[in-house]
Amino acid sequence: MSTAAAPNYELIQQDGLETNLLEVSMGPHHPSTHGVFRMDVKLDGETVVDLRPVFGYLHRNHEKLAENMSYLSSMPFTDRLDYFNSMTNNWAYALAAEKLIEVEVPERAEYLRVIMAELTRLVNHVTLIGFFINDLGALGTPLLYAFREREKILDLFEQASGARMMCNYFRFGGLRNDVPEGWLKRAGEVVDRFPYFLDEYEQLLCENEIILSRTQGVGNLPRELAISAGVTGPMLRASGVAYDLRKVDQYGIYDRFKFRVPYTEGDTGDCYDRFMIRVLEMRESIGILKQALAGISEGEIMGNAPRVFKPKPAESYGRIEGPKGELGFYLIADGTPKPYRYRVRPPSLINLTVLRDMCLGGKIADAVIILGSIDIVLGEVDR
Amino acid sequence: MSFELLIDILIATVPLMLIFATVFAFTTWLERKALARIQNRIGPNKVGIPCTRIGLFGLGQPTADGIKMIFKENIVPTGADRLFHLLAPILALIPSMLVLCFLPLDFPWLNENSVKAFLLDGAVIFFFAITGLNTLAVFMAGWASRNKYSLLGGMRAVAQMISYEIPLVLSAVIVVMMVGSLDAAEIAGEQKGGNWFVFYPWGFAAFVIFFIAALAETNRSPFDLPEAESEIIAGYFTEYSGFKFALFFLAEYIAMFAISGLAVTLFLGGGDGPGLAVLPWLSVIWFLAKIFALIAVMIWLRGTLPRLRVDQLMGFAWKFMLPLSILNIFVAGFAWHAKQLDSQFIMVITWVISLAVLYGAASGLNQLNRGKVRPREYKYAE
Amino acid sequence: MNEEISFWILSAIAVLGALVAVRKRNLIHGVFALLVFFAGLSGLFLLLLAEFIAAVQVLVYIGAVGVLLLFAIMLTERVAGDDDRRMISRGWSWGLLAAAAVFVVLLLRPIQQLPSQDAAQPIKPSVEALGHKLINPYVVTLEVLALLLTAALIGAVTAAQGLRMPKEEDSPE
Amino acid sequence: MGAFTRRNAIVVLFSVEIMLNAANLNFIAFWRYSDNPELLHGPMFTLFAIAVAAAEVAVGLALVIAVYRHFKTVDLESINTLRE
Repeated sequence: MSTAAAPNYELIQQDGLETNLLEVSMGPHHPSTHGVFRMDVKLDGETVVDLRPVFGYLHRNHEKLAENMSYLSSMPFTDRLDYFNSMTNNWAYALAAEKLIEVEVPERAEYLRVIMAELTRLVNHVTLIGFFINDLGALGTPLLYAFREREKILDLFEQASGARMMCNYFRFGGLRNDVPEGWLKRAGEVVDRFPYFLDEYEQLLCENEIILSRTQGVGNLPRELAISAGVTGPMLRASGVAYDLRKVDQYGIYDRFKFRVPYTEGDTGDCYDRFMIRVLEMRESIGILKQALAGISEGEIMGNAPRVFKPKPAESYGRIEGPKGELGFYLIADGTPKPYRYRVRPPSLINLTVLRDMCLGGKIADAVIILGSIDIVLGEVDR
Repeated sequence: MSFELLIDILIATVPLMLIFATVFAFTTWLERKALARIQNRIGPNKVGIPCTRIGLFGLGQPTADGIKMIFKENIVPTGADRLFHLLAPILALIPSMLVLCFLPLDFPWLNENSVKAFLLDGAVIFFFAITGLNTLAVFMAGWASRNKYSLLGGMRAVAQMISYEIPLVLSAVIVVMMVGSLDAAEIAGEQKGGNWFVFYPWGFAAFVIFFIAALAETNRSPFDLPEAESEIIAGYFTEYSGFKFALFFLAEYIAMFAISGLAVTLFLGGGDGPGLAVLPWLSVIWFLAKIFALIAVMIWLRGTLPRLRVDQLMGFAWKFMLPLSILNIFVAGFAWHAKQLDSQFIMVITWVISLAVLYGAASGLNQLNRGKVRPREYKYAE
Repeated sequence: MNEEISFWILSAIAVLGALVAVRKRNLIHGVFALLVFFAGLSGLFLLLLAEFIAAVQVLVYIGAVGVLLLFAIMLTERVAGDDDRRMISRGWSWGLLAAAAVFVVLLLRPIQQLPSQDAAQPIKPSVEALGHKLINPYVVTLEVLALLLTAALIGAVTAAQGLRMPKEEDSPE
Repeated sequence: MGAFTRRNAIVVLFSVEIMLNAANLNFIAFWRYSDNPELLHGPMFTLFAIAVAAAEVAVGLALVIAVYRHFKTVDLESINTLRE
């Protein structure tokens, strides 16, 4: 695999007691592999000496399908990539397509896009933290608390787009429809309420002795390895690189908002960092949401996009800072209404590549929480 | 065997079994309800009286579960050891049931002359001896299932139970030392009138150690590693279904009762409580109420705490609990000698010294074991 | 009468357990049979009113020795047990002979003067008396025993670990 | 009998345990039917025997494991060398 400073664990004959290795196939029907993912683990007692991720159980031929239908038809299919974050998936695809044609996105649509994307980030991080603590063995209590908050945001999505999870809300050049009356006020209420929930969460979880000792020093991802493996998103920031596409690309109207990018100082990059970075990011997202909800004005929500989307031969790559990392869509247009090539850069898959390096030498319980802290969604890994 | 003796034995044991089986069903309901409350849910609320719409707060749920369990298909994996696969749940249930007999429950229907379930001189040591058999049942289940998760769970369980048995026994030794008897009834009798051992510094420390070790012995959260569902599916009973699974479930809850009962006997005064002078049979009620209080704490912990890792679990047992309980024995011995002097002033001094020593040792050991684990600061990039 | 029935049942359990333990090819089954033997014996102790010994028997043999044996088997054999074709060693006839000889020599005298069952004196079993004995006349033995156990513990750990060669390349990181 | 006839070291250990237990049973039985059981000689001796047996099992199993690591077998007849 990578040549960087991967923690290399060779089977050491510890104190002479040599035992047979136990090969366990964790998954695809394992309670905590977050879908149909499989880890072929070799165990020395409880210690992981080898790990092979196996995926593809959820392969749905997404990319090839998209190459055989018109550009807009695959918009609903992007919802199913990372089914927690359909809004950001939509946005990344819309960005890529909008680069193929000349189109102006109206300001109100841009604001709504930011609001939707940041709400999605909240949904994703909240769910992830719930599942993560669940993997630590907390019997669903944090998960259900997280779901309580998530429901409120999903209600907002439903009111805006008609669907809770598969929103299909974005269009090339704008949005499908405007939000209903009073939606912004309700969104404001949800956003105002959210910090209290985060306070509760931080108070209960972030200084819990067991969580600290279970997550600190577990699944270290050194900065060099993270960069060379192409890890992005909160995971990269937890490894000590302050890299955020919202700052780097400033796509949409992110240049108008004031927000900070939390990152870990130093080179630890363990599960606790990945967990905490997400908690801190949620606070920043709330700041963005407040600014966006204050700054939004009335206006059009659909730009001057052509009725028939038939771009000239060109290629484009649209990427956004998804909740899980850099989500990119690469399109090659050949003058027909269908893309010649359609490719997704899924953050889950790229982040998953370092799983083995992080797990080796740890315990089997660590492997589970490391997988949880990577934050994968199998719909996106397998496509 | 004389007929009356047989009747006596039946009178002594059958209600015990029936009470605890009923109470077990109620506890599963209680646990589900309590966990649901903790988790913002409602919990079971549909099953009540059949053929009506009366829900009774889901009190019929345990019965329905039981019926489902009995009629479920019994699946034995290919390659499993059929005999041991069958024997393991039975072996798990027998010791848990058996140790209930050692609890000093004064049932009102048992008068002085009739047989108590078991009146052994060494009830406490028998209790520990027989609880230890659980380990074997767990190992048997893990090994016989021919499943790697089961084997891992079984091995975890054996290591954990053996490690935590030591602080468990050592903290019970303190009470035995203070009373000078292994007889459960005598230990409970010593604490009559609110003189519970948990109100002494050494008793409190021993009670806390005992309770934590009891959690580990009964595989309750946060020590539920042998059945950690997010890591090894369900541990040693991964391959169990239907009635055998129900037996394991029953055994686990009965073990919870038994060990809580012992904790009540040793530290919480047994059946002691207000109103005993008027109504002597209240002691059974008090005893059960105290058991339920301890079980409620167990449920509460299960709803709140995440799980430890294997090495941390072992480290906690050997590096924290064991030294502390040994130190506690010394403290208790010191207190015992001070008590012989029969002086108010010395008693106060003893209290202060014991509290200081125990608190200092606990926090010192905590600092030692904690390592570099603490909350961190994060930076922000503009 | 009761006692006699119990005695025969428990003896049967113990003897069967011992036989199965020695004969069984599958070692794990063997260990559990051995534990059945220990349990039967513990019942016999109870019958003889030596209840503390019965408790210790369960605690030490079933609780500790059994688990220790299981662990040793898990560490040495494959889970299925030994595939040893020829499970009886060559010296079995000598073994039988020796066992018979020891049996005869040791038991010939006592059997002749075995007391009748009525000779059993009514005693009240008491752990307290045992404890006093343990501290008063037998305290030196107790201390020596503690020393022995400590030594055995250290010895066992050392033997199981083997000699640790300090190798440079072995140290992780 | 197993001590003499079986080749598996662990089974031999079983057999030794069985013999020790038989002796314990005799101690208790003879104590029970002796003339003055209050002296508690039988239980005391049994208690010490059990403790010593526990130590013996621990050491024995440690040796079995050590031997197994060295020879890769617990067959006693193939372990017929004191040094290599």
